[in-house]
Amino acid sequence: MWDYTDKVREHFWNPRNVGEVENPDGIGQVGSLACGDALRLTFKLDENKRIKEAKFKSFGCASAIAAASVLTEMVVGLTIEQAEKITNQDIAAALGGLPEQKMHCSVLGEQVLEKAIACYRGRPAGAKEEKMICECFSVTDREIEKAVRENR
Amino acid sequence: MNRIYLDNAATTQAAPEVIEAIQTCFRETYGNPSSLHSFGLEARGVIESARRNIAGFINASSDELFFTGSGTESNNTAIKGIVYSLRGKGDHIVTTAIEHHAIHEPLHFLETQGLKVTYLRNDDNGQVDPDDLKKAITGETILVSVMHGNNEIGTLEPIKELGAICRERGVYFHTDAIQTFGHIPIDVREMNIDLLSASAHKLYGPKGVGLLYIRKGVQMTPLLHGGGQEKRLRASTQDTPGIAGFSRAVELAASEMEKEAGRQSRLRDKLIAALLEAVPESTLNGHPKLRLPNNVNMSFACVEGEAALLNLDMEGIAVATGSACTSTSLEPSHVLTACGMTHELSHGSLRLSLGRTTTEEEIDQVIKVLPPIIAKLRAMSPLYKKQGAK
Amino acid sequence: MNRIYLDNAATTQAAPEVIEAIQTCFRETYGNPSSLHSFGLEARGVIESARRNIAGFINASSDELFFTGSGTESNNTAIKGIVYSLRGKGDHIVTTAIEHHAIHEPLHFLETQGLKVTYLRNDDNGQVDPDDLKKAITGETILVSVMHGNNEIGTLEPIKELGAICRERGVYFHTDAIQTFGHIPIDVREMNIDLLSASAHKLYGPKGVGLLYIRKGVQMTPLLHGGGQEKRLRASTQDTPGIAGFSRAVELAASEMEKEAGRQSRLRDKLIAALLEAVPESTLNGHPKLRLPNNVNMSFACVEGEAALLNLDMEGIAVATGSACTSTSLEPSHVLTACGMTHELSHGSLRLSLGRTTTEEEIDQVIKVLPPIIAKLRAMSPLYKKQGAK
Ligand SMILES: Cc1ncc(COP(=O)(O)O)c(C=O)c1O
Ligand SMILES: Cc1ncc(COP(=O)(O)O)c(C=O)c1O
Ligand code: FES
Ligand code: FES
Repeated sequence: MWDYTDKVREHFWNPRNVGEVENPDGIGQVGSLACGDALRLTFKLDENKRIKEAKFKSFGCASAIAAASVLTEMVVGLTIEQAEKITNQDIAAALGGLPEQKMHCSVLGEQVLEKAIACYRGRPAGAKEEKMICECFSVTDREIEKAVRENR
Repeated sequence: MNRIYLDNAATTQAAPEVIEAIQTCFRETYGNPSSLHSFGLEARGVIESARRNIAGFINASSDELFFTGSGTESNNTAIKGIVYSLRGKGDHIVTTAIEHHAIHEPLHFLETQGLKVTYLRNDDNGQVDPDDLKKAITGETILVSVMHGNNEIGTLEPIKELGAICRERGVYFHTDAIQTFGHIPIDVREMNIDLLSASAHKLYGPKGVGLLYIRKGVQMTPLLHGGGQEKRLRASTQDTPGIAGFSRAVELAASEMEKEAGRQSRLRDKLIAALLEAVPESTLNGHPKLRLPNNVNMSFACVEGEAALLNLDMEGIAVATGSACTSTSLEPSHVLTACGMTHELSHGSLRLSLGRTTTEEEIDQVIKVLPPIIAKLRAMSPLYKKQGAK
Repeated sequence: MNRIYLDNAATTQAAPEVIEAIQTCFRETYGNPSSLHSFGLEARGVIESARRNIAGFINASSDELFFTGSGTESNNTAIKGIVYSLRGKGDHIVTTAIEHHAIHEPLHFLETQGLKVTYLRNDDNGQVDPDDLKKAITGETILVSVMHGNNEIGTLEPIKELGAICRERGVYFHTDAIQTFGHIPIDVREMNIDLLSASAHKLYGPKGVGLLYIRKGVQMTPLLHGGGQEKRLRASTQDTPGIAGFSRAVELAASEMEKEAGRQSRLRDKLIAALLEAVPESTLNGHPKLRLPNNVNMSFACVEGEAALLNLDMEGIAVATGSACTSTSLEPSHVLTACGMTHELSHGSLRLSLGRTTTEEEIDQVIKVLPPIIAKLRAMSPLYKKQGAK
């Protein structure tokens, strides 16, 4: 099993920026094939095209919650180009490290950010994308079930 | 903060009487039980009286009882011991989909060596169908292993009936009784059991002491080879203090079991009813009636188990979960999956297992604390909002 | 009567500090170390700090240390684990003629499955010749196992040199250090050891707790399959109190070992000299110098060991004849036989093994009591009379 750093605990117990940004400029949602969890990120830019606000929702373990929480803090004030450079290693480092078995939870963070940025670049965000995002997750969900079946 | 321990299925706190017995033995009976001198004689006396006591508890005779170093070792010894000794006669074992890893893993190991294993399907409540067992047994079958009570969902299996089928077909029958031993009655003769595993730390005894009941006449290859202890079936200097503690734990169980099973079942049912009522989209896992007196296992949709567990821990309440995120393999509980549960629901499963010291006040506290935690986590969950909106 | 315990090679009495540590752990740290909640976290803390402490004691790193349920289990795990994992590479093991049953018996079991074993000859003092090892290793050899100190005659083997040979030949080297661990210094790096077994109850720790050191990079198949404990190498709920006790025992050993080895060697040599002097036709078994600090093993011609043992027991003095484990079988010690001893002499062998609490007064008492017992038994012996008449 694993033991968490104080930073992970702190973010898990007092997660920052839980919820959804209103009228987001970017939306991303991912599911983890490894453990079957889901993470959703929404963000909004200010007039200088810097991230003004970011929020998350998570159906995941303590690491996933902490990773998302710290990510929403890390991206604020960054340009899209800067935010894009954030890797899961950066996220884990910001948490003082993650147990090896939980590194993939920080990968969720990196992926969700990628998705949200792609969404921002691809088309203006809106209610439609939100629906599509969910459909997309159910695809992932099916993939998970397939993976589980194959692993039996 | 007064902490509330509701993880007695994982392990129990040794009873004060057990600690006392261990302590006394450490101080006074420290000889090696294999030694010829009086220190050895005294140690042997402690072990043999423990053996008689524990054998009597399950209606075995004392030469059918072997002490081991853990429940896992008992299971490994039973499975590998029968396979190595009967390999000439057949290469097939029947078990169920919801056994503990300490049964599945030795079987997987033996499968790499050519053993064939049939995993019986369990119904959604976790029970196996005796008819399925009848169909699964072939001329090649050398052993059937079905657990008495499941450690995750608490479901009890129809051991006596399964044992009778095996007896009739001339196949050895093993049961992993690690969750039931000391909690509900066991009679190895009446229940047609050939081999049975138990582990002391699940009944307020010490960790690191297990037992294997082997019906007289059953031949098997040892797992630990070495000295002549335990009639050559299990070499190693015996853990006299641990065995003395196990024996004391069994004495306590013998005197309290019936009363405790009643008391804990009542608290269990109260907790289940209250949570089903207070938390929307919650379900009970395992059999509604035929379950361990101390086991509550519930799923809360769209909530991740580890997050719920850690939130409860913050409130001083210790529970377990079958979530994939907490297993080192990142797979959801094979037990919940085998009972037909979706990935999503098994993710949000919590097991609360009561014990001898669990009080009604503690249960009330859980009933108060758990629902808001679930609500808080659902508010964070990207899945729940959607469902709520439906 | 104040009893004198001189069977510390069979087992030791747990030190008061060890009992205290176990007790505290039972009371306070009772969670399952695999559990995620704080009870589990605390138990994990106890185990990992024990692991670091004990690893440091033999210059290993803590991820190379695995807790088991006995010395026998450690030996079985090492031998079977290497054989099952390297069976594709070769089918030959080298060991010595005087290993403990917990090495010989797993090997005999594997021999029935096609393994080939070379048993190196030991000289009359019990030592193996490194040149013999060099000759015995073939392209098929996958493991060499030589004990560090012999449990019967106390002889120490040239582990560092043997290990170097194995390292050079690319063969894994295991040592059964169950008699030496905590008694004389061990440095697994300096001594070229790949695998090492120890057992807590031989160093004033609890029974039922062992350890296996496995050098990083050595791959092996587990013996106990099940849950993910001990990095999947040894499934079973860990015995937290036992491990805490083991750790305390190692702390005590670390601080007292040097002093105690000196003190016990002095008493040992005094006892040997006095008995050789007082009892005609008595001989020392094992190496005169390279021996365990606490081991005295002597043969008294024409005296039967058990009779001598029971006479001493009557006087409150506990000793062994051969090893405790062999006492149930009626064959003479395979160790003494391997060292070239006649049947007759090995029959009359006594092992007196000193411990931390052994006093000079106790040794004086033995020197006073033993010679008349030998004389009395010889007066009864039809063999001795003849010899005496010569
Ligand atoms: C049903 C069952 N089988 C086997 C085991 C393994 O027992 P132990 O951890 O004592 O080796 C457990 C508990 O962990 C269990 O609940
Ligand atoms: C050299 C040696 N190896 C192995 C063992 C077996 O250890 P245990 O009885 O703790 O399993 C012993 C002691 O009995 C021993 O002295
Ligand atoms: S995960 Fe891709 S949109 Fe839902
Ligand atoms: S989200 Fe499943 S392990 Fe972290």
